[in-house]
Amino acid sequence: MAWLDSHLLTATVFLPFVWSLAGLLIPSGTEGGKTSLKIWALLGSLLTLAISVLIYQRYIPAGPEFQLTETVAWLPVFGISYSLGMDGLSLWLIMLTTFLMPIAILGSFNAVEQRLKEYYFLLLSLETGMIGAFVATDLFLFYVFWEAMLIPMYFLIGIWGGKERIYATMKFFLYTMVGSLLMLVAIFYLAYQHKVQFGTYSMQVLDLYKLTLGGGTFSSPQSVMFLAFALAFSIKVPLFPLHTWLPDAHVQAPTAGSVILAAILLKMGGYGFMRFAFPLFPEGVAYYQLTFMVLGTIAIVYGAWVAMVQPDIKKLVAYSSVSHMGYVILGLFSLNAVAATGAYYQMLNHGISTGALFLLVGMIYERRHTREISHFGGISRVMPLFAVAFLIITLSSVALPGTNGFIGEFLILLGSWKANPVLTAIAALGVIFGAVYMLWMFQRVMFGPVTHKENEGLKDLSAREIAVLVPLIIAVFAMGIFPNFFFQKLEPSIERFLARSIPGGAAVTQVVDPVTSSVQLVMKGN
Amino acid sequence: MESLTTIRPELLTLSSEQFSALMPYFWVFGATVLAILAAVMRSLSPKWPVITVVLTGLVGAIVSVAGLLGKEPVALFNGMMVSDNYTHFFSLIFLISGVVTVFASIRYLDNEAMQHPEYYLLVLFSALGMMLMASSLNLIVIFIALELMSLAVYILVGYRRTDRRSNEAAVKYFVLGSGASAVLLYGAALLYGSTGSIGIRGILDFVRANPAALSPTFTLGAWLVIIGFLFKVAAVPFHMWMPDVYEGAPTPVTGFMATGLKAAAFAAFLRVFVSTGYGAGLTTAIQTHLHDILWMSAVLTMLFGNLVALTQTNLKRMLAYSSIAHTGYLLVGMIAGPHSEQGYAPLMTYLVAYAVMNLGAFVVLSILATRDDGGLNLHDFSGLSRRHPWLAFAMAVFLFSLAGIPPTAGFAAKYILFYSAVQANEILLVVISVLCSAISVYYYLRVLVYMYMRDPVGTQTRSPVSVWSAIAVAAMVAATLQIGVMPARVVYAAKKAITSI
Amino acid sequence: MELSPVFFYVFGALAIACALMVVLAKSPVTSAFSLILVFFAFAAIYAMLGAHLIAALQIIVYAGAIMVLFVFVIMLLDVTRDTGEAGKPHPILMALSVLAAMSLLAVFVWAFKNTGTPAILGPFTTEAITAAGGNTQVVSELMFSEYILPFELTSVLLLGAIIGTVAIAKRQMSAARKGGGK
Amino acid sequence: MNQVEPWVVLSFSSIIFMIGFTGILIRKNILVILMCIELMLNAVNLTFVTYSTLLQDMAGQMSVFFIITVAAAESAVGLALVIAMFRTLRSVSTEEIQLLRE
Amino acid sequence: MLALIALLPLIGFAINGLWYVAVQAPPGGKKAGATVSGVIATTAIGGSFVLSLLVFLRLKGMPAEARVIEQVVFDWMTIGDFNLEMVFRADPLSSIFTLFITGVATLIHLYSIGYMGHDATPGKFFAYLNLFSFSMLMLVLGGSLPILFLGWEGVGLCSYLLIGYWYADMDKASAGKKAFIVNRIGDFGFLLGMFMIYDKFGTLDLLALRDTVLQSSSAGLLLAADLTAITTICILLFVGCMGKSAQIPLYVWLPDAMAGPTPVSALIHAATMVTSGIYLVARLNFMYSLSPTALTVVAVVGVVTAFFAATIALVQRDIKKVLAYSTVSQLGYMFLGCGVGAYSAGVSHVITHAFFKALLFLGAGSVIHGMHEEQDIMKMGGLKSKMKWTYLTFAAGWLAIAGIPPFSGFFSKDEILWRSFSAEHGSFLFWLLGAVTAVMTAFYMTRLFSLTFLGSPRFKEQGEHHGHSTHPDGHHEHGHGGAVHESPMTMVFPLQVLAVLSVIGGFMAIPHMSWLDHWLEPVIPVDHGVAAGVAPAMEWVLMALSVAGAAAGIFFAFKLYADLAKVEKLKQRWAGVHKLLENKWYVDELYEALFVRPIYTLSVALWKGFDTAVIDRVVLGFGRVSEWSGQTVRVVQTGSIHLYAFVLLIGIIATAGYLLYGLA
Repeated sequence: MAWLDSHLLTATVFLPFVWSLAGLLIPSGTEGGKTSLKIWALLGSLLTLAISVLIYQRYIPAGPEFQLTETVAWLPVFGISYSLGMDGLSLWLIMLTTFLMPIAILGSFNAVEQRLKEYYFLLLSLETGMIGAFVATDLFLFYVFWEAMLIPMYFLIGIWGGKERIYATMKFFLYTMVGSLLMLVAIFYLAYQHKVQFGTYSMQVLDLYKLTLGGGTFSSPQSVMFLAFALAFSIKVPLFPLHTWLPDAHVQAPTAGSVILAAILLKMGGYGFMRFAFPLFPEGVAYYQLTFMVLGTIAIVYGAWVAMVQPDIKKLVAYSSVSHMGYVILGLFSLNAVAATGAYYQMLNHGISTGALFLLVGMIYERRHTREISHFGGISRVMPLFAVAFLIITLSSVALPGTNGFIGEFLILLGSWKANPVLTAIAALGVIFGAVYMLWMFQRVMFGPVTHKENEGLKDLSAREIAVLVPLIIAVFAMGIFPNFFFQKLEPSIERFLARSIPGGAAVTQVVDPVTSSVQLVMKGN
Repeated sequence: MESLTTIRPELLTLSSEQFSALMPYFWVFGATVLAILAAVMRSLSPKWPVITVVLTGLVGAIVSVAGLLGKEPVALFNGMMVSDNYTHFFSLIFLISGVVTVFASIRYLDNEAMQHPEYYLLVLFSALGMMLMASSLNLIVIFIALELMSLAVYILVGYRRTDRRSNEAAVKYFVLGSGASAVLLYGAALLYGSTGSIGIRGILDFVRANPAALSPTFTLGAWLVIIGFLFKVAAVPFHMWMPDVYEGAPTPVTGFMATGLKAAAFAAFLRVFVSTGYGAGLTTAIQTHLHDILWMSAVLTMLFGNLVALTQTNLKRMLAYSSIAHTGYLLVGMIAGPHSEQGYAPLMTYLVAYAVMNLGAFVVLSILATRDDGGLNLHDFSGLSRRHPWLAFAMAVFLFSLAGIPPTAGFAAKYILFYSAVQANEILLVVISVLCSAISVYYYLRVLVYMYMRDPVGTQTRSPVSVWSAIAVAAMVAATLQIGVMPARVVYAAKKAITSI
Repeated sequence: MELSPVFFYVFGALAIACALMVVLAKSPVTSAFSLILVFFAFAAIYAMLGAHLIAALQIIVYAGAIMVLFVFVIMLLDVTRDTGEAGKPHPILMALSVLAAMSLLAVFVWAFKNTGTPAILGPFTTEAITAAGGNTQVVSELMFSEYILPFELTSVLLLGAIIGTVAIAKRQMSAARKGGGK
Repeated sequence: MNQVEPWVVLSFSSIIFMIGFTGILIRKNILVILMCIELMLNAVNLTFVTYSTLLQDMAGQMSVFFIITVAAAESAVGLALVIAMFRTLRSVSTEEIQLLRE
Repeated sequence: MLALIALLPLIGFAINGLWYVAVQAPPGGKKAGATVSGVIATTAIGGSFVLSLLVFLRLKGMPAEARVIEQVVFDWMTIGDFNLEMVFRADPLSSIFTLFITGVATLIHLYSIGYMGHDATPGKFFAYLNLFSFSMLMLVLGGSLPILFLGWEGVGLCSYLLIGYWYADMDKASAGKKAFIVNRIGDFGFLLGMFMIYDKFGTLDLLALRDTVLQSSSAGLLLAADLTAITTICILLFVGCMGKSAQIPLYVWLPDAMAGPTPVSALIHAATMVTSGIYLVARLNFMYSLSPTALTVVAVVGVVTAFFAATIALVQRDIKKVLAYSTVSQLGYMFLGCGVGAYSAGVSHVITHAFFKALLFLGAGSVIHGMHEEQDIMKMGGLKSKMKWTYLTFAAGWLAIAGIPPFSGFFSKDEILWRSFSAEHGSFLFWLLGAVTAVMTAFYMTRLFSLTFLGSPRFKEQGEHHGHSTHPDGHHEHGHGGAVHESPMTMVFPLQVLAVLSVIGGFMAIPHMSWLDHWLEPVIPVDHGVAAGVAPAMEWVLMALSVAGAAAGIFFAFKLYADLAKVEKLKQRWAGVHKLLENKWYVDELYEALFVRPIYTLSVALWKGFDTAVIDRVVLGFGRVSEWSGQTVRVVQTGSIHLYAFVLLIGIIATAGYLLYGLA
């Protein structure tokens, strides 16, 4: 068991890749070959899911910070090592990845008919990259996974994408790449600082947490490096005004690509903030707190507004991602437990809901080969089951209480109010506009008479599609009703995150202003 | 007055260590001689015997170099030459790139109807020249070795004799290269004049002994020598010849130049650089100024190479500009070397990675080149992944590596290089470098776009892939990935090599 | 330096004048002959500097072999009358070139002027050389002992150059060889 | 003063060197350019010899010996290339070799 | 048990929903089963009613001060100090709400069995109804604000779904969306209020909050800043109420909401959901009472809404629209009551209003059903004879809303009017506006009643009764089909029950001996304080005045609408005013112009003008600048060997010069 524990993460990370390598051997010429290729890929992702459940089970929140660790020297002279480990922050994102992967694969059974072998190979390699990034505790290793992830995505969009796929995929790749390069420089600088301060090079995140770096001014190391990290992560999130790659990438990507992109790749940004940018540069965070909160708020409202007027469903969902991820930023920069938990939860929610939305859009795209909202109307009558599923996911997206979306947004706003009521009030406008664009889109697609003849004969969901959607719908409600199930394994990690991210460290408990403290004293006296 | 002892018979004998240290050179030169014999024997059809001999020579040299690895340095010929790990490290690069070039050339020459034994001989000559450049400790020997290498390469560049572009490239290269050699030589003369020694060790001793006595001529001489090397590696502003020459040369030769020649120039450059005491005894003013110059040159090189590569549509020319850009990265390593913990090891690692990926890319280009080096425009690559899935995959690996994206050699090496530059506190330079390499991503990926994301244009036939090329490509892919995943061994080897100077 | 100023300046002036002729002459043949004169002038200066063997080699190799080759090629290609010279470069370009060369020259001259005579002197004084059998003897002895490596390398280089020259300048590859060794 | 100062000799050789370099810049006939390269090498040789005498050291002269040989080989190769070029282009002008650009 | 009250409808929802999804929705699925669905749903909510009754009785059996039953189902969210339990709590206020909600809802479910008998997807309809009941019960039983909010949004959702139930009609779908969005605007305020409460008081649990506020206020710990905060909180929460309870300026969705099936209008948009705003204010009375400003805001908004909506109701022709505006108006009353501190008066009006308004709506539904989807009262008339039960029960509702003693409406409305005048925060203006509204109420209800049931028929009856189409869209398509007929028993029975309740409901809150006040006392402190200078006798005077006003309104309406030609003439004379009222003061158009259009335009501008034109251009600009510089620089590579050598020379000069400069 001990052996298993110390290699569990490696196994999870590389299983999909190795599995997909083996899949390359399957002859894909015939129909039967194609089918077996699909099944093979699905099995691989399911197996990974199974292993990740083991991770869930092994992780003890009360235990040490990183668990299931594994460290192998990689480039010792530079302090670079292959070291994996996971905590609560990693756990749920890993689970999200492994949970969504089979769904994405199953969802693309009909969508992709060309170059199947490459397709599933890339999808599964992508999974390796993503899980790897979530469990890397060495900054360099993290960066390796972070960048390596781009390759499969680049091809997925570029080969199986829509008309403008090349523009989109180049934009996606370059945006992300450019953003992350400066982070790499900062990583190097950190390792160098570790040498200066402790005598050895190290890229271990736990070692780097211990660095003391100057902060507080624009040009102080913390501020500068925080900005370098934040640039990389903000692009990935994506934070206004660095979001313009997202609509293009989303619209052009094949369904599974959009799902993974929205559901997991964007989370890399948030995860990066939580794991690296914040704890490493608390004073940088403090210095830029307001800036980023403002940007997050703008993203919320801006994303919602722009989403509202999109003629293309996928683009609308893409902009809604901007809006939703704006909440994450707002929550993280509020620097308190409630908001941070909410932000993390919002990432999971967004993964589920937006992933599901893209799947749904993909399903209708397969039938109609269009995503223009104006080409639909009255679909609800033709495809009632589809309508039900779409409705549930829409509601999750507008954060209706009882669904997962609510928990995230509620906690974020509740927490951010403490940090900045004015911005919170503006951000809460997103609650209104979120409903506006989602429901308006829903109405135009689903309601009214069937205005296009082509839509008359659309088939309702098939059994496979139902199988794709049901887990997501269950997740929507499960997460909305039993968030504590998730919080339990998350709490210590969030606390540690905050303890490191607030300058001065210990001030994790909420700051209470003097006026209300007396009131609260009375309350506690009861 | 003491009498002069000019006759020293002991210099003409070789100890067994010295002999075995010279084995690689014997292998190569022996192969040359044998190949000449094989070529002139009319009864033999010249292709395979010559190739066999040439490959045997190269492989034999590789084997004997491998046998020498890790041994104590052996001084040869009155200290004019040394066989140390540094030599071996670079020899391996040259020899492997020689082998790969030969592999890539076989089918290529058939295609171009110029399957002559001379071609392989010239490859051997230039490989020999490269090896000597890395091992010599005397400026004159370096010069001769440089000329040996260059003369062979001049001919190789112009080898497609009936092709205008090839001719043009050869003449350009010759004129400018000779001019640069003259400059280098002038520098050697000045160094000699100001230190009284033409040997690198002698110069170093002089610098160490009289740090204050460094004269303008010394500085000027050292710099002119360095310019000679900067010309060969094509650092801005000494780069002008490179794109034209790369484009005009036969594709395998371009690959050979981009890797072997560049590595050789860096090998000698580094030796002289270290020897003339950058960081070892020059006055601070000179050091600062030298640093500034290299810094500017590195920045300009990266910018120029990458920006112009952006606008290229011919792959060969694009890779030429990208080669300039890579020189820029290497110069970053040059600048960082004296001040970072790993010294020049990252630079050498990068050279290895660069050699591997670039060779691979050029082998692929050699395979795809149609007659007269046509068919290397971007649109010729449309839909390559349909015609040649494996070739396209290999090319993708090389391009990702050139762009510095994990998990490839280019990534590992490039960022180790930048890492050490950060250690040397060259933050601004590193920032510029990474931004430049971001630019480079665009044009590398554009090739991928054509290969994978566009449909084939017109009727393009599958180019036949020879077994040899296939082996070469596969080996380079494997090496690219291997170094990308496990760079440590190369770094250690480089470290060992550089410390043996 | 035991260099007689008068001779030096005479030969120096001759060399410079002829060098300018090389560059400025309209006909390549004129250039070639001017170059030969430069070589002779150099040979004289070498001799005055005590490098007798070099002086001899200068005449034999340069003036004798290399220049003959040049003239031969000029004749072979029949470019005696300005065939390739399709016009002078733009005057401004020329001026710029000259200016650049002059500036670099200035840098050099500045460097030479500001460098003192080296403190370390070798053992090869004129007297020692004479004692050891003269310049030629010393050079030869050194050539085959201390400088055996460059010497041998030069031979390799020459071999390479021969092969290369043959490869590139052969009029036609024989048709029989075209197919290589199938 | 019946001796020439070393710097004068050195400057003299660098004048020749610069003349050679200028030749490369302004002459369009490649044969002449090759001659200019020879000029430059000669200038270097003179520098070597001058230093050799100055330093009372033979290394300079030895170098010149090798340089002369290399220069010969170089000229041979250069001329061969010019011949090859002339065969395809029927010209030895540098204006004809601007096909490869940008 | 508490949880079960809410859960029963949820179970009903699950069963019906699954049935819909599994059986009715799939292509070629069965399109029937209204009765089965209806019975399941009705049983579920009926069960809730019984349970509510039990809870009520149990509470009654407890000592007044201890009347709280609490049930923690599970921990909802726990993050450090922040702990939110899924807690249900029944106290007198919520139990009374639970009781009337489940009661009325049961009746309406029952009614729907008949009303929706021919619907294509009854499973869906009843699932929604049950889901609504569940949410509503969550709202009133929730022990903390977020749970209340869960119900709050849940009812909004169901309202959205049910208004847009006939989604094939785009207008109806739009109406649903409008309802949801306007409600969201309110929820925005609610959310902010909640955040502020948590920030100030560190808890969101209603009981803990009440204790904290009351104790700190009695201990004098609340400073001026805290009071300001409380005012802000109250106003923010009231924004939520404006949305949910359709007060100015967020009332606009309610009239449109009449697009939904009539039982829905009765249940959601009259009896229950729209009163949740009053519930919230009453629930948080301890906070509102601390803030006179907030109370004034509530009262002013309430009374203005009451008046304003009544003016619109005067001229509407759609039977449901009239009732809708009347609902808005009555809700205004309730807020007026709350706003002057008479929370229990507000609550009592909530209950009586639930009875009579549900009755009126169901009656209207019955009329519509009988008239085959005709909703224009100008095309009705003389239904008295054709629909006897509907007529009789409707009359009871009419009198109740008009405030004729001893019908239920009289007591609750009169109490509000009196308190609006006499209470500490009251004023004469409040009373005056309220009284005028009462007169108008009497007038337009009489108009409605008269035009619908009295006089002679203004419609053509055609031949035989046509069957309802089973086409899903068909519900409104078949127009005036067969003969006008009385509704089936399942529909009439609820009418009868509600009619009885409308008649006698008021007795639970007779002024000065109100059972309700007493019952609510643990939650809402009884305050019969009369402002200085108000004579107790005024109560009688004012009561008489308002009754007289109502009677006058009724009389005048009867008189006027006996002769429609006269009405026409009147319309001509007051054309401008009429048009203004008929178009609802152009408020929708105003909002469109003020908010919808500008935001839409702005969004398009941001998208095209900023996203694409600025950000993308900057981003692509980097690429373009690179490309451009590449193109510019590459020109250097002219291919001229001379230039190349020249650059080499320049390079040497520059570098060597700089290097030697270091020596000089």
